[in-house]
Amino acid sequence: MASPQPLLAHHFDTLDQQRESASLGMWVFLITEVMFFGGLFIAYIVYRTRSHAGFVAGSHELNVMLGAINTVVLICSSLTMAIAVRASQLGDRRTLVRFLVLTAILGLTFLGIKAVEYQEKFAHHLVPGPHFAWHGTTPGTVQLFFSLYFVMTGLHALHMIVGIGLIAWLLPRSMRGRYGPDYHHPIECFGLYWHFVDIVWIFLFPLLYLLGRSEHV
Amino acid sequence: MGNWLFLPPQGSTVAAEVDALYLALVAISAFFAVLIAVLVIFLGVRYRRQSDDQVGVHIHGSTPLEILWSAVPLAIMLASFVWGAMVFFKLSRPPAHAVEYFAVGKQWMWKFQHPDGTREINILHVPVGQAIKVTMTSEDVIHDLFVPGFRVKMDVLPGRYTTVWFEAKRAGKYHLFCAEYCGAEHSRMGGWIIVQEPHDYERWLAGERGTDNRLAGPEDLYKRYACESCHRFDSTARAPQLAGLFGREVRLKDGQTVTADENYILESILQPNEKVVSGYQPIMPTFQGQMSQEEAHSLVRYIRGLEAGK
Amino acid sequence: MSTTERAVAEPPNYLSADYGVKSWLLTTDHKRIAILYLVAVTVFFVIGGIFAVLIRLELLTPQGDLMQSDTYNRVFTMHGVAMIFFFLIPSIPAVLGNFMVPIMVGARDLAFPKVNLASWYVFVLGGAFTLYAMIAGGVDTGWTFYTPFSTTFSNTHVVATGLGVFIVGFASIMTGLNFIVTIHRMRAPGLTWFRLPLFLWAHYATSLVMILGTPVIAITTLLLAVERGFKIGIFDPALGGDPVLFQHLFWFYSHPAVYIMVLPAMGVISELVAAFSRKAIFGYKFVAGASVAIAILGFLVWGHHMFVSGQSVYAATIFSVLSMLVAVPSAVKIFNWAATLYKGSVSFDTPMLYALGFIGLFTIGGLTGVMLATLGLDVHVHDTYFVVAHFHYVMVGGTIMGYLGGLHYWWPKISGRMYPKFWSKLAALIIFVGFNLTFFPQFLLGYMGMPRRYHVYPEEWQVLHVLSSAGASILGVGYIIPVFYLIWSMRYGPRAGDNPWGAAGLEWQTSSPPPTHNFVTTPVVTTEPYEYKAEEVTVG
Amino acid sequence: MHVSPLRVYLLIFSALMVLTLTTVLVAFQHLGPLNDLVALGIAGTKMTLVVLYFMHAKYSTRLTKLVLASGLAWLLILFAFTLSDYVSRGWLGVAGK
Repeated sequence: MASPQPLLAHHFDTLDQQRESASLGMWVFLITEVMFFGGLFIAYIVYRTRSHAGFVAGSHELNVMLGAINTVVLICSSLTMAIAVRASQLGDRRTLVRFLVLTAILGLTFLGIKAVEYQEKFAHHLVPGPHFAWHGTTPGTVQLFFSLYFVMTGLHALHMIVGIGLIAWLLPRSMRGRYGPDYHHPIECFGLYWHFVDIVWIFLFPLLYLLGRSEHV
Repeated sequence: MGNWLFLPPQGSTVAAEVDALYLALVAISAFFAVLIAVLVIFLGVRYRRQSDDQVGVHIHGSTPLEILWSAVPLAIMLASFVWGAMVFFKLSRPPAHAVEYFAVGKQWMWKFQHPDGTREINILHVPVGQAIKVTMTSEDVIHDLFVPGFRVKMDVLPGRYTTVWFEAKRAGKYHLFCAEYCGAEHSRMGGWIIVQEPHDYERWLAGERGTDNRLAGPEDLYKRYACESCHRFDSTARAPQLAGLFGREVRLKDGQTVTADENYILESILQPNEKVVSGYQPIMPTFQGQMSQEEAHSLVRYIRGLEAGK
Repeated sequence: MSTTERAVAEPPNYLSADYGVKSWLLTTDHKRIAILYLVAVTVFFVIGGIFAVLIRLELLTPQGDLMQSDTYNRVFTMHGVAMIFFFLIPSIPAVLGNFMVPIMVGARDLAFPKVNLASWYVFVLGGAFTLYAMIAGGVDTGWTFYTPFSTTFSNTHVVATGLGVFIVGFASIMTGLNFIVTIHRMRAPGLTWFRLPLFLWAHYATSLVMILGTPVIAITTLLLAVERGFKIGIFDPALGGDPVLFQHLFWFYSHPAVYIMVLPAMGVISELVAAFSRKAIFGYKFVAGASVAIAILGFLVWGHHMFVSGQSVYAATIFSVLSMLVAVPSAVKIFNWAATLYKGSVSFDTPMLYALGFIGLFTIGGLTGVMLATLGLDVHVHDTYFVVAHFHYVMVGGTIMGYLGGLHYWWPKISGRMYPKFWSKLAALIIFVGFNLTFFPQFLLGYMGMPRRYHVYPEEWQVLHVLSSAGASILGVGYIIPVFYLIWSMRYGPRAGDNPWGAAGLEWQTSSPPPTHNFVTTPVVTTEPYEYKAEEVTVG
Repeated sequence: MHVSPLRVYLLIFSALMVLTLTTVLVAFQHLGPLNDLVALGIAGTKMTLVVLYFMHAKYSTRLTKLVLASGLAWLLILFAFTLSDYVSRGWLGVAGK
């Protein structure tokens, strides 16, 4: 099914050049994302070393079970995404569509669980700002912990939402069979992005939920 | 305008050394700048184009030359680094016998406090020939105590102590500026350091003693804020022993160990439950906002002075 | 070929290929996007320039006569923000880089043309945020936005400006990404890495810094906006936050950013010195390597902005010694440019005047930078006018001289027209004189203790301030003259041939102005860059 | 372009699951400072698996590997130099130096 649009853009000479350029461009973009989240991670590490007590107390408020489930959900979505990319490489339209949808569903599940967690924090007055209430010791640094918690997980969730939006953009094209062995780099690049967002959570989960879990408050 | 070298007055013992470093680097920089300028102008004129289609000789380069003008600048710069680092550590470490004054930066004024409690705003009288260490903190934004005449400068941070020291070498009035942008009246947040002969300073201090703008003594503060109700000096105390605390390693409840320096003691007064000592409960109330910076610092100096086993 | 045959055979060039607003606002042609950027950055240069004039007028008198303190604080902040984020960082890469990189690489366009157009719209959007903040009342935090003043104590439009800087950062990332992929994947046949013109090496190094540094300023301005918007304390000391952490995150980007500003100018100077000496650059590989070395080492030195900020003395010592290291590649470049003149065929055309001006002024800027990196000296001169003079020597004496030199060098290629020799050389001279009169006195003021961002100062310094303000008016005149004769040249300037300077380089082997796809047939590169042979030189 | 067999993906997937389970269980054991190292070590291993096999870094060009490595290297530069300040504060024994 030849798609109306030519596969090769006018300024490229070969399909390989086009795909390699797209792939290199995506990896370089992911480096900017690594440095973007890197700024947050160094803030978290620095503050954790300075205010150990507050951060341990704050992290004990988080629900490890929901965090672990979310990690599993995201790793599953990485699997389904990898299978989707493989399908696009082989031009297997049905599998590509099915596993893109599966990835989106898993992404939505993750966001659902995240919403539950946020609602819990809201109920316990743990959202930083005027309504923040903490009766234990070190209210200052506990609020700092939750500020970083919300910025880091919020930014991650935003990247998930953008990812699901991109799946919605890729889905109709996949259904029309646009992607095959010659032209599939949009799916491949989106796969790189999705795996990156999963990797960010792979680090967020231990940093926020697990560190200091064995210490009693 | 100072002498023809546009140097500010050399008011402190360190000023001459900083100026020597400055003038040495100015000389080296001037040499290289003139060298490059002369080189470029001479070569440009000497090899100016003779005819429209004239082309330059094809020269690739020369590795020895490259090594030369990498190694020589690096050597010079490392030398200036070493000399600069020596001056820097001298500027950073106050001598042991330095007398401690206290300064508070507050949006757009400087509040000074002499060792005996006398207080001044925007003006600081100091005796000549005496090493003076100023411990500083801010009540709002970042400020910076800058005395060009003494070649010293240090940021003043909210929630933390920072230190600057100098030893005035010549009596006189020296400009005081705030060197970290701090808002509307940043340009006017300054004043004078007035350096006097020791006997004039003592006479000025005595004159000031009559007025009531003296801070209550540290012992009164220790009682007024009921520190002694928990930090008693006998063994039944429900709070850590303060005598001999300064400089000691302290084991915290979460296993970390910290050295009890001035910032640790200040933090333990203002936000006590940040670093709870192991074996104790986080029951100490916070004094953030209840006591002024001057009172907090007076208590910190008092605790620092408590000998072990008092 | 006589002109008539040429007119018939020549395909329509990128300017005449299409007309109308849509052809400009929806173009994906890197050359047209370069022109769009030229207009946008010039607008912000004028804005930043107006604020500069206000600052110099205010400082004529020791008392704050012309304006209130908080007005002055907004004026110097907006001068900084407009100049740095909206002129110095984008000017050479987005205008000259966008136009020349694909041509020098021998490609038809950048790797991602749509991303390139998107970067212009993102730049304009970021500019709109910042302009809104300026019009609605300005921001008074200084271009450094230090906390806790910017988060808690300032009641000006900090969030709007912060978001403006956040957004314009992405334009920088997009341009950097485009250049890296284009230089890696779209080189013409035979164009190996060591046959690349040094302009491309410089832009490759700059793109590395754009990609690795800009995201950190993005997260920093985002945290600033979040802390200020939701009233939560991330850098608030009362809650256990640390204002010095903000400075670490800010300078992690903002020092490499000065290399984003100066490296492209160095690339331009390498081209100018080679072209106007008609000689290969001396030590090509060392100059190319120096660009990449600056980009990498530039990330290890940011702490030299914080020697007196409460940072530990040991960290300061590490940053100081590494700052000495980062100065070596710059020295290598200066010496190589000077050595290139030896046995060359040097012609003092206007671009060459800017190049020689750059070499002289950047040397002074670089050397005073080494002085500032010397620990013992920085304690006294930190946050004084010595620093102001240093970075203006590097930014105005360096980057802007490089930008004007590049603009005058490639103007015939961009517009197909030549500008008047006399007026352009006069303007270059006026700029050089006005610049030195403006900023050299500030070194002296700085060492005497004149603090940065002060508009009330002791009377004894007024003479130097008056000299500086006088210099600024000359510099202002110098900058206005090119605007006239360049615009004039677009209609009335004599037609410039394909190679008016008789220079080597792929851009001079296509027509002026070039066709939409840059080359009639994709060029094949067989020689070293800057290969000048007597018989091959074709002038006009 | 490298197409991995499904078997590889399922193998890596199960490894990631095991590592996730491990890191959660280990977090509740009293290992003192070792806890943090183990948690970050496991996270690093999981990242490496995802990057190499799911993102095909293992089969990609040397340039892609270089880009990936430089990203991690710059992250370490940001971490190392910033922490060098916080770790060495107070060593001089003078407040604020």
